[in-house]
Amino acid sequence: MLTHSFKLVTIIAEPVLEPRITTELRRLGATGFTVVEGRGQGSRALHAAEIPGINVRIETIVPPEVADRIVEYISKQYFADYEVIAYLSDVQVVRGEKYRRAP
Amino acid sequence: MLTHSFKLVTIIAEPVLEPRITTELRRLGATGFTVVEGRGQGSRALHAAEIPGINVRIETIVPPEVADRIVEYISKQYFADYEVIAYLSDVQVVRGEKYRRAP
Amino acid sequence: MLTHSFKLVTIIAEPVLEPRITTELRRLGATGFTVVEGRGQGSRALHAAEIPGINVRIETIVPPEVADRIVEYISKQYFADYEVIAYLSDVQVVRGEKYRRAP
Amino acid sequence: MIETLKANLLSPIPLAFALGIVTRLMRSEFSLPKDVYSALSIYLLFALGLKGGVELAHASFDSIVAPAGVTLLLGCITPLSTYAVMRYVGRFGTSDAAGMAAHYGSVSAVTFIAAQQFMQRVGAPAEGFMPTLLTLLESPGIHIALAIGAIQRNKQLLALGGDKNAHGSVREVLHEVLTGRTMVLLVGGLVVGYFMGESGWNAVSPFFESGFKGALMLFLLEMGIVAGDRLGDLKKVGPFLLAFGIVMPLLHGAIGVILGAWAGLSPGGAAVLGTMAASASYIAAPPAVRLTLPEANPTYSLTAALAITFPFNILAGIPIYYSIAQAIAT
Amino acid sequence: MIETLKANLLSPIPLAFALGIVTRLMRSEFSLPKDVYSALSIYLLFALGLKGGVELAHASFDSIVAPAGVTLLLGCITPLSTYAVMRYVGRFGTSDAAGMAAHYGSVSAVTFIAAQQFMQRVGAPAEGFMPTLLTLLESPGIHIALAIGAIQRNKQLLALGGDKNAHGSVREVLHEVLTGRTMVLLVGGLVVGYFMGESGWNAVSPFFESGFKGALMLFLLEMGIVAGDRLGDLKKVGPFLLAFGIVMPLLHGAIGVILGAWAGLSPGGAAVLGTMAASASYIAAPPAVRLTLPEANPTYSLTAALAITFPFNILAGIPIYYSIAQAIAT
Amino acid sequence: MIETLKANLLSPIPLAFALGIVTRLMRSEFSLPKDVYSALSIYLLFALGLKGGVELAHASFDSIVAPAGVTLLLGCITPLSTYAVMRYVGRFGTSDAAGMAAHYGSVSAVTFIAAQQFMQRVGAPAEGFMPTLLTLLESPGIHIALAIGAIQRNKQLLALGGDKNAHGSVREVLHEVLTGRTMVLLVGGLVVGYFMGESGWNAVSPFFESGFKGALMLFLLEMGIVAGDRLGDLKKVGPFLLAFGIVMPLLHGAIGVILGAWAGLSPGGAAVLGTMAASASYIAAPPAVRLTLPEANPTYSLTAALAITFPFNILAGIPIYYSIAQAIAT
Ligand SMILES: Nc1ncnc2c1ncn2[C@@H]1O[C@H](COP(=O)(O)O)[C@@H](O)[C@H]1O
Ligand SMILES: Nc1ncnc2c1ncn2[C@@H]1O[C@H](COP(=O)(O)O)[C@@H](O)[C@H]1O
Ligand SMILES: Nc1ncnc2c1ncn2[C@@H]1O[C@H](COP(=O)(O)O)[C@@H](O)[C@H]1O
Ligand code: NA
Ligand code: NA
Ligand code: NA
Repeated sequence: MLTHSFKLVTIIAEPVLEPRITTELRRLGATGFTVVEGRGQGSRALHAAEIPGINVRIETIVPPEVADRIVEYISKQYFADYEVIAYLSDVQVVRGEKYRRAP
Repeated sequence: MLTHSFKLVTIIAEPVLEPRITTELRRLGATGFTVVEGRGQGSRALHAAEIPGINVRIETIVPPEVADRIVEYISKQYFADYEVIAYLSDVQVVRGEKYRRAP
Repeated sequence: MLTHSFKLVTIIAEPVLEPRITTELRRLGATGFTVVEGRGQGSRALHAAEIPGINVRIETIVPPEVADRIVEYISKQYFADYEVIAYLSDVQVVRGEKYRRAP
Repeated sequence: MIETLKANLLSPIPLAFALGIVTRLMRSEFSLPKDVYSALSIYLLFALGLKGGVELAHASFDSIVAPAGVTLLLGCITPLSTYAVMRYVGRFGTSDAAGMAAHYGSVSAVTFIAAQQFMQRVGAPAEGFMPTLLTLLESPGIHIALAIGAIQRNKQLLALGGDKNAHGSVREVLHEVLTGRTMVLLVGGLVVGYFMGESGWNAVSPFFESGFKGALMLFLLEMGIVAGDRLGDLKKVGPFLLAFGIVMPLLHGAIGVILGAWAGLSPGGAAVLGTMAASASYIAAPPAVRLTLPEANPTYSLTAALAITFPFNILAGIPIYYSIAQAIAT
Repeated sequence: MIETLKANLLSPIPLAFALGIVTRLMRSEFSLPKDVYSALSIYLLFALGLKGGVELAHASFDSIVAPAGVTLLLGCITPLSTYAVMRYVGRFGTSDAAGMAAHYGSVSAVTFIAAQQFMQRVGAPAEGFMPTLLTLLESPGIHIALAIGAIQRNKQLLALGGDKNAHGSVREVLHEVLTGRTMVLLVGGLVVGYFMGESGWNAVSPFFESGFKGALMLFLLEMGIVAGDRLGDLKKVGPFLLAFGIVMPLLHGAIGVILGAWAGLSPGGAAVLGTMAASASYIAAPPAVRLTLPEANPTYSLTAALAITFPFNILAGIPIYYSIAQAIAT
Repeated sequence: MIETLKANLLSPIPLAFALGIVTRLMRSEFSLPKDVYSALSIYLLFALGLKGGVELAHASFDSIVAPAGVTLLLGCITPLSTYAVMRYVGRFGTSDAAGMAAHYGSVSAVTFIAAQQFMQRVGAPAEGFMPTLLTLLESPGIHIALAIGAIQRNKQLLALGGDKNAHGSVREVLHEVLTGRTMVLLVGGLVVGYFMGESGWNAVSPFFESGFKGALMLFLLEMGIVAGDRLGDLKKVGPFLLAFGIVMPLLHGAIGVILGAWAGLSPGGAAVLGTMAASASYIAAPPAVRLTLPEANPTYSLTAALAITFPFNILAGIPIYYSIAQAIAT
């Protein structure tokens, strides 16, 4: 089946940031996102959740240029003060138009 | 370590579809699947779950030709009426035979 | 944005193995991990959880050589007796140093 | 009647429900965790079933036959009237009309419980076998509505040369309704209650009876939040559905009360039966419709059932049906 | 005895359990959410511990010594007899035999609670210090069984030149059993109950005592579902394990009752001790076995413990052990 | 006072809390599932609100004015004194000082409830309108602390030419505090309780009142576990914060008791008000601080609030504040 190449951006973050990040994703050009709850450990374990170690895993499929923008935004905005990681991978989707916002 | 290339198909769907989709995955040639619960937003927000926005994230590792069949099936069967997305990515696994059904 | 290539190792395992595997990940060189709860089916359905079919999905971003070590360890240690699968994929991250342990 | 309405509004259940709605209007993100919501509904349904089963053991077969008959009749009337009104007055498509019929042809267990509590409070408790009637009314409406929908769709599909098995078989979906949470707990509770009798009930009633009203209150807080979540959709559905969501329950409620009284139910019992007929399902019907009639827009049926009819019944409908029942009785 | 059996079957706990099984036989997908199941088990165990602690404060040291002694003895006998029967009668491998021994050498707290409730209902309440005995019986059987398994496996591995530390150290796993939910809540509850005494208990008993039987009923509904889930595995395990799952508890139950009576327990107390011995763990033992003896097939032990022995004890075993206790007493 | 302290330690709440801590010290992984923890806190807060609302209906406006006034005053004093001590005695940075001020300027509802229960037990119940005061004390401290933090940070950022809107607007975050779980359930419960009155309360009190103490006990078991989880951080925070976590509540507690007595509260009421002032928020404050002052290290504030001040108040603080109130009264 004909498929289109997009980027999958995965962001793992403290739960307090979820509303803020998902709102920003839309603004930066994402057409949707999926959030799953998880727990984790990384380099620090600071965060002020009732239960430490709980975090959210947000993923969004976007065109490469939007992926760049998201990663840049996340790094600038959150990497310094929060427990957040973000990574990119390549995915193929069927309905390319679904993940691309009309400019 | 010697690894084999397979496709990871990820399907995000309304919870009512879970039993139907997982049954179909088997029929289409998948040897297993993993389901995680999540929430999300996309282009529409219709679904009739008790709690709107809740969906399931189903992933299955399959040979490329099975991946194609799954994506085709999902698009034909569900894209029109349901909140469903599906995407493919490349993964390497150790035990190739585990993800390939005897024909 | 400048990104670095790393491996994402995803391990899906019976819940009893979670503490053991995450401890081992650190020892093998991972700097962190994220765990999400899920359910699934594969070739066998043995495990002795209170609720069968429940499993954990552990993911860790690591340099390729660490990924190899992890996959090798998991296969040797668990593939024979437990319901466990592991797969690798390619991801790009911003802060390369974050996922590499000082030797 | 104004008196009864006002007294109802100041009682725990409507107040908790209103608090839930207000919570959402204030854009609070608070809600009960999903599993707590499930736990409360499991508790309420099982308690209802058990109690109903214990009381069923005391009821004579004769006293139930006529009420059961009219209940089944209501299970046929309500989906048909809903379908007709949607299709020919509202000019909706077949699927949307059938989808709505499944919701209004079935019943909301929480509305039923609220009605029972109301009758107790005003000193006109309904018959002990009412939970049995509830189980009779749960599924026929869904059966009938989905059958209408399937027939109409197949007609169209065949005309277009389409594949008639593309969607969930009605059979498979009805199995899900009949073995879903509500039916397992209600019917299961009835059977268990019937067999364990008074002595069994006395052992467990401190759990299932004393806590009932408080748990119901907490549940209605959450229902208010859930309904409040859907309030934003009111704009999307247009004036017809707004009116529909109030007129339809009044109509079905009146029919239910009349048939109930005619079948020999006490005023409280007739009012509870009317409430059942007036209520719309938002638990069993939505997934069933989603799987069999996916073209039906769930925003229509869920908004009508959950954001209009449910609040209307809790806040005003129940006292109204009771007034009708009183009027008939005198 | 037939009378007692029948009366038992029509009491809330067995009825709820049966409903859970039937639910699964009807292919319903209903089950209690995982957290609700946890909540109920936490509540039941803590309530049990607290009450036991309060009553322990009244018990004389002398009255407990002999029962505690026989309880520990049972903790040694039951895993050994299970291992022997599995290995030499059933001809299972070392790991499977040791795995089963861990299950049958430990105890099922829910079965214990059901037995206590049964004795209350028939007017022969067990001694107040029984929960203390329960904590004594939880872990020795698991210790012994895992030790047998580890010794046997190491023998084999050493013969093959293998790595003896490949799997979870027995020590680490036993730490998990001793600090797991059951032990924390039971032992913790006993200590807290002991110190807070009657006045503390009076404050919290409306929560921990009044609701107990109802919560237990809901919990057994879920246990029925869990057991029902495993029924499909009955075909996989063969006739030996089917018989094993009934004969073994009868044997252990009888030994337990006899030792209990000999140690001076009342008929109700002896029957509860017998039930403990007869019951098989399906909470603490499975993960412990999974981690230390991964070659053991969990289908065998879980099916026997959960799908055969547990239902057998709830539905028939408890009244049988009580009949034995009565027979001995007279 | 030693007597009161000892009696407190042997009552259900401190015992359950201590059990939770011990559980963690034994490296057990047991804890209540997240949703059960939420369910208990929802239940406790809503019950508190409802009861408070019912009693508010009986209170004269005059009797509340002075206590409400001093409560608001405490809401201003406590964040300022905390900030000053952190900044000028402890030499912490602006953000860390402001973050801590938000925690100690707000209030811990569970500590409040524990204080209320203590006063009941010793026969000096607090005034019925105390829950109203609790809602008054929840947010002003957070407002003030975040404002200090924002002002100080903006000063620094402007000096550096930075972007002053980089972080969550204080406004947005305060909306979250005001519409968060605690406020919805407490304020909502007060309003609902006020309107439903005695008759409504009688219907639901078997659920909300009888179970209260037991549910509180279970909740404190979990709070002990949560606090125990943070014990490891005690080493990270240094001796200053260890002392701070005990001296600060003693100071605020004494001020609260004095102001309460001065405003005409009974000894029990003054002690509860003192406890409120002495307590530190660990529910509402942490996310608010995290979003607006992300540079503040949450380990400092959470360790102080949860691992030092909370246990101190539960185990020793409450009886101490009560002794002060008694001393003033005589
Ligand atoms: N661009 C996207 N990236 C990630 N997940 C998405 C995206 N679009 C949609 N989804 C997920 O797919 C579900 C259905 O999307 P839709 O059909 O667009 O409403 C949403 O609830 C999201 O969980
Ligand atoms: N082909 C597959 N794709 C995705 N997940 C799988 C697949 N096979 C197995 N799994 C997951 O791995 C777990 C263990 O598989 P198994 O060892 O085959 O029983 C299952 O419960 C699934 O969650
Ligand atoms: N190497 C990694 N692989 C996968 N997830 C990670 C990794 N490092 C950190 N994380 C996740 O990101 C969260 C924040 O990490 P950190 O900022 O390093 O504390 C952790 O709680 C983990 O869930
Ligand atoms: Na209806
Ligand atoms: Na045993
Ligand atoms: Na304070």
